[in-house]
Amino acid sequence: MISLDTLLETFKTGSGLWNPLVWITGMAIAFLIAYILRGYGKKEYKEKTEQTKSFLSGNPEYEKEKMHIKGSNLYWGFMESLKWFYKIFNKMHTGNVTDYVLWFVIVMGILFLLVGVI
Amino acid sequence: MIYNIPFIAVAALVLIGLYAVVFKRNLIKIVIGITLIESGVNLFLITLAYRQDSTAPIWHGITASSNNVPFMSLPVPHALTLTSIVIGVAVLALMLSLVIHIYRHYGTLNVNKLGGDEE
Amino acid sequence: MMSKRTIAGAIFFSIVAVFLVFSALMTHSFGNPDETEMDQYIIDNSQGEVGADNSVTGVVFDYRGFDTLGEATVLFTAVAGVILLFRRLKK
Amino acid sequence: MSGGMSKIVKTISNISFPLVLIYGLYIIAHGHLTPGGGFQGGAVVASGCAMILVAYGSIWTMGKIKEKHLSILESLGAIAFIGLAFLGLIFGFVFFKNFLIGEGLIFDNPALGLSDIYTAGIIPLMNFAVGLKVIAGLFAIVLVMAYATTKKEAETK
Amino acid sequence: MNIEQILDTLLRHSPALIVAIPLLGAFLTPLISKINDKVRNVFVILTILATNFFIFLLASDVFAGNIHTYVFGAKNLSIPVVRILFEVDGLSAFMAIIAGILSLAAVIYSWSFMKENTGLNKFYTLMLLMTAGMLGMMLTGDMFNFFVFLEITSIASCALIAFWTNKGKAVEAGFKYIAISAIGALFVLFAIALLYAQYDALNIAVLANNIQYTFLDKIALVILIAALAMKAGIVPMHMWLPDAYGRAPASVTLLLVGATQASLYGVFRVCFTLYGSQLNSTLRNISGTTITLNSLLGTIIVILAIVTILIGVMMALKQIDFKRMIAYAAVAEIGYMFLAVGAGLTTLGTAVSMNALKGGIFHIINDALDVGLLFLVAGAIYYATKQTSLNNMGGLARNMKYTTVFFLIGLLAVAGMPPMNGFASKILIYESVYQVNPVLSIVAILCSILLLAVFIKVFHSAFLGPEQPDLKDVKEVPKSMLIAMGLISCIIIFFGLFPELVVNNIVQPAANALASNTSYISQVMGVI
Repeated sequence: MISLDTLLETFKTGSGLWNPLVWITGMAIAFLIAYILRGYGKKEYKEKTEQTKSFLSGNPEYEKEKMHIKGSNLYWGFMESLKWFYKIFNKMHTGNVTDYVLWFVIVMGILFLLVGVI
Repeated sequence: MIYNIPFIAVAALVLIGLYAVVFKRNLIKIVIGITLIESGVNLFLITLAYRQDSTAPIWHGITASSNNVPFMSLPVPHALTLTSIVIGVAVLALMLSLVIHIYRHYGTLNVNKLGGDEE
Repeated sequence: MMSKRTIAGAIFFSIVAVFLVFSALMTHSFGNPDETEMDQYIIDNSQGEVGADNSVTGVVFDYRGFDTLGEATVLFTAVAGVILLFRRLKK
Repeated sequence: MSGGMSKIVKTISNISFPLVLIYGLYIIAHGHLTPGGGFQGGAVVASGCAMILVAYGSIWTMGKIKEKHLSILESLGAIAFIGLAFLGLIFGFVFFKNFLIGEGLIFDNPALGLSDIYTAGIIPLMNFAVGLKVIAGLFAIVLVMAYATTKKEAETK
Repeated sequence: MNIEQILDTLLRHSPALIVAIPLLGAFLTPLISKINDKVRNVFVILTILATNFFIFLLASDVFAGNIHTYVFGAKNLSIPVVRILFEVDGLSAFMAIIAGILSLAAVIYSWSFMKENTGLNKFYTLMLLMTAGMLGMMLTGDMFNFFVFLEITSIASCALIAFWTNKGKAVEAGFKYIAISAIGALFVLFAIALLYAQYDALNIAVLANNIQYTFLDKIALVILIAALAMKAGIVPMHMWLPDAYGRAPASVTLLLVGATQASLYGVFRVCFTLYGSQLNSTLRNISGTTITLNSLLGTIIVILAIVTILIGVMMALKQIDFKRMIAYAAVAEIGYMFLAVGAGLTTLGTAVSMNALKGGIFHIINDALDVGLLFLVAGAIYYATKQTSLNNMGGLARNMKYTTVFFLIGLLAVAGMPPMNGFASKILIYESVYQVNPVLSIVAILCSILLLAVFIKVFHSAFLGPEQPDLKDVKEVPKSMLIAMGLISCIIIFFGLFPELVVNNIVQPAANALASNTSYISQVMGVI
């Protein structure tokens, strides 16, 4: 079964730099640093003052349920900048069996040309 | 070359079936196309089994030791064809029952009028 | 005016057609295949080994019996599938 | 089709059904000697049952036999088939071994004088198992599909 | 007869029993389910457990280095090979392990997931049949037998995809799947017939021994690769995959992942074993540079893989249906395996190639586990909220704590973040592909980052945020679903913590089996 040195083997970097202990300790240190910085910030933080209220550039604050960003609104800018790409590929994805088979025929033809001619 | 007409018939059957699947819009015609491809492949297997002036591979009333043993065609492609025919029946039954369900839901058999996959 | 889809389909379909017909022409001439080792073995020995006069049945149920099991399974699967699709949805 | 067809069709199918049945069973039983076998004979018998279904209508037939009985029958045939394969594992020490041939159990036994009978060992048994399976399976498919469609028509009427 | 002999006998017969036991269970299920439902579920789970026992028994011996062959109907194989062989080498055993784990998780999961539905007897029958079909595809050594099991898998999975027949889209997805897989399987059979016409053999080892790469072999190779790649969901033939994955019940989707990878296994088997003897043959010289078959095939596969990764990730980013999004992510993940194996094929016989093959094969099991876990989480959310669109979700982390944890594990694993198994295999892929062509590696890394973005989107919009008014009374899912998800996440974390162990003991034999087919052939044909 699994002996101890084989377990230790896995901590050495084999093919691929991969050492779980290094990663886990690194994450722990990062969390520690973040906690310390947070401690610094906490001194200037006063309860029940204007600081705690959220400020929507003067507009009234919505109630909680409305504040949730829906899935389709995420990455809006990304989608907007890649409109041309998505226009092409939405046209490609017609949920249509015959088109699926046509794509199969196209790939088969290209492969025939590549493999058969070369 | 000229003896290969059966193989060319096989290619023609497969291509007709593929044409029906790619260019027809009716679900029933698509199913027919798939069965055409299947019968083309079965015809290919059977034509592979044939040998010039050979009989069916059945030892009726003779044994390997007896004289005038007939020249027999290949038995394995027959078995493969039998298997693939039964498989074709199974696939056909399932496809047709799905077509019935699709007709119940959408009231049409035209591929373009179905729901598609984009919401 | 043909649509873009029709044109692309026609082009690649004809390419596939050309290659399939070529493969049909390149196959061994119809009726006389090359020396068949496996099939000749089955033809010669099926009666003695399997005891079936019908060599095809010998292949189907003995030499390639596992295929037949799979084939029966395919039919079983299809029946189960059809009964599943036409089941009553309410309990 | 829900109400069945005319009296002529019913009578003719009544007459010809036993012949179809016997022919199919003949094909199944002689599978190892003549062209045919479990699948072919089963298909013949199933087509006979389909003839009865067309003649009498699917609702009448469904009243006679339910598809769940047919599926039980079919799984029995499948279990018999795979059970024979497992028996080969037990008696012949190989899965799918034709354990009645060349093992000197019953056939190929010169002492019994049965050595030159071409009984094909377990192949007839497998033929019967597959035949039962194919009869039940194909008839179940046809019955269920026909019943579903006719029920739909009855609802629309 | 002591335990040693019993184990030895079981080991000798295990290749047949691995397929025969699920088949027998499937045939018995209609009779068992007459008793009552609980007995049926227990029976199905016990069947899968017995299958898994034989799988691990066989794998433990195959990974020790010896290939198992099992002849159906004869004590020992004879030349010419007239009977059906099962030939189990490292790759087959590796894939069989994946199928076993997935089927076990799927059956446990569906105990409570499918409780409310009717027709469960047929459902469990088809699950067992699908498992048997996958295992047969992975273990068989006979081309026609491969086709038969391919059909079993496709028919069973088609009927399961259309399980919810009251939804039109599910039925439509089922029809698309059966049409696609029927055409693919028929072309596979056509290619098999082409091979049979020339070499009068159906056994893979025999075919691989005397394959010549004539014109008909070229046709057969193209048809096999195209048809099996379509079944494996390679862009641009991937479009059936989101429909099928998105509409099927979650436990069926888990098995579909395994079926897809069985087709992937078929592609690898054809490229590396069936045509393995001809891979080094020079096709032609173009201005001094010689084009060999492996470089040509490898280039084709790598190009397909890059397109697959890009389009899979980009399409996943814009989906708002949870399961469709995961399905597109699964397409991208399949592209990673294709990328690594194609890179290994272009540089066959070098150290880089071995690393690439190891990465690709290791990624197969990782992808199966990660994507499977995510699909189970999606099914759990559907079970709890009856919603699939991300727009109607929000704040689920409050009521579904365990599910959230499992989703986080799957998220990190799919995106290749340490300390999960996805990282361990992806860094192998990056390193080895970088030495083939740096651009490929860069594209792969960028797409991996986008994949993380995809699931961050899911995490934010489904689990975080304020509690939605209509999701106030959401409960945590029942135990069996949690058990299934926990089983998979335990394996994920174990693979992530001890990757070297897995790579050395499980992946290495599979990579060796891919790298050279001489042992596969000589097992049947005797020493060449």
